[in-house]
Amino acid sequence: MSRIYIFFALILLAAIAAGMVRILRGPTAADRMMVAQLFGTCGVAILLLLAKGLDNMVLLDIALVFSLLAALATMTFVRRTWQGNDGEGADGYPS
Amino acid sequence: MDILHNAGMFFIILGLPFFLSGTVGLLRFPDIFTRLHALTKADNVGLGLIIFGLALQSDSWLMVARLFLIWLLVLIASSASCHLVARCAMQKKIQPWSRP
Amino acid sequence: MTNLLYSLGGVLLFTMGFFALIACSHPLRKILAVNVMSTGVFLILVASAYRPESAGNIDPLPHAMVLTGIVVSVSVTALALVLACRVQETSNLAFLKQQRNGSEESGE
Amino acid sequence: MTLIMLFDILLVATLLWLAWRLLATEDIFKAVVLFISFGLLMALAWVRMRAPDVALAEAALGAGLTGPLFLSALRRMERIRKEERRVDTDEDRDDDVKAGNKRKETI
Repeated sequence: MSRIYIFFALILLAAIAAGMVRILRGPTAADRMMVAQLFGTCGVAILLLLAKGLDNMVLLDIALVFSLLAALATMTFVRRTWQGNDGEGADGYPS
Repeated sequence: MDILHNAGMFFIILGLPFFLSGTVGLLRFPDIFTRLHALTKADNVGLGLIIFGLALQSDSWLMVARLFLIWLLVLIASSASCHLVARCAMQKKIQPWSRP
Repeated sequence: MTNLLYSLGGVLLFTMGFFALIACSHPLRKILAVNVMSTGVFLILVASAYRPESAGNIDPLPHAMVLTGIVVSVSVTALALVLACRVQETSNLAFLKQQRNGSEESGE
Repeated sequence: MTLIMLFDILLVATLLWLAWRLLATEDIFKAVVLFISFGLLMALAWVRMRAPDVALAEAALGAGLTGPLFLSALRRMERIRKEERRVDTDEDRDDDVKAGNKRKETI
């Protein structure tokens, strides 16, 4: 019965792998950064399903850390990289 | 017990299309605000459904509390970062997409 | 089998990082390449300790080493980033001075 | 058995593709974002290797700390390069170089 959880985790991993195309294609810098946020949410879901499927409840703590730190990266990006770069390059490219 | 297990499985299966539609929206939508909308809302609803299903299947109340704590943290974090990105995009005068 | 798969992944990661360390010129890219290399080494170490669920407990020594290695690699990365910024700043000034001297000479 | 094998193969393939793209793209910011994603996926790989302690450290340090460090360093280097460009296009070049020297001394 635990195989079905691993199957769901596999589907979510495929969703992550498909979402990575946006990093390569995204026109602005924020589009690329949003994929990291998608990784955070999908990674939490994968970890929860694996915790059920592999019967290892330590993974819930890793999910907690995941959810915190993916948002931290996005916030650092907005505050330090994207905002207030002297108004040059409205698309946010670090050109 | 069996009914709870089946109901939990139903909610988990219900949650998966939200994740898939979030990814499809991220890939297909035309500008940054719509992509942000697809990503944040759809994924959080999907995660909530999966967590609800797993909580129905778990055997102790401590586990349920931990699961909902994770969901609360993800909700706070993703709404805060979504708001930051959208506000910064507005300040940078990125035009929202409109039907041509 | 899982063992072998992840070890192969680690070897390929190390190779890619090493190639990029030699081939690329941007300092940030070099630091990224060193990080990828260290991740490959960690992957090989942990994969060498892996055993399937039925075979009992895992040898914890490689895990402890990898844990220490991750912390050390993060601090080394921070130091390298500061040094890269400093190098660019200094070389920038040197470039400007040289350019100024060059333009004065050509002006004369 | 085969299903978890498929999971492993997809995970390793994604990791390798991510590493290749992050070492081969032109844009350095894109490489940093790919590196953050790489760290998050690496935590999943540690989970699969039955090393949850390493996964915790990787998620906290590898993805959560290294990514912001790279972003800050990237911005600092961009600012330095922008100063160079501004000085480059300026007519009175001597003042800026003097200011740069003074800043170097204060550091």
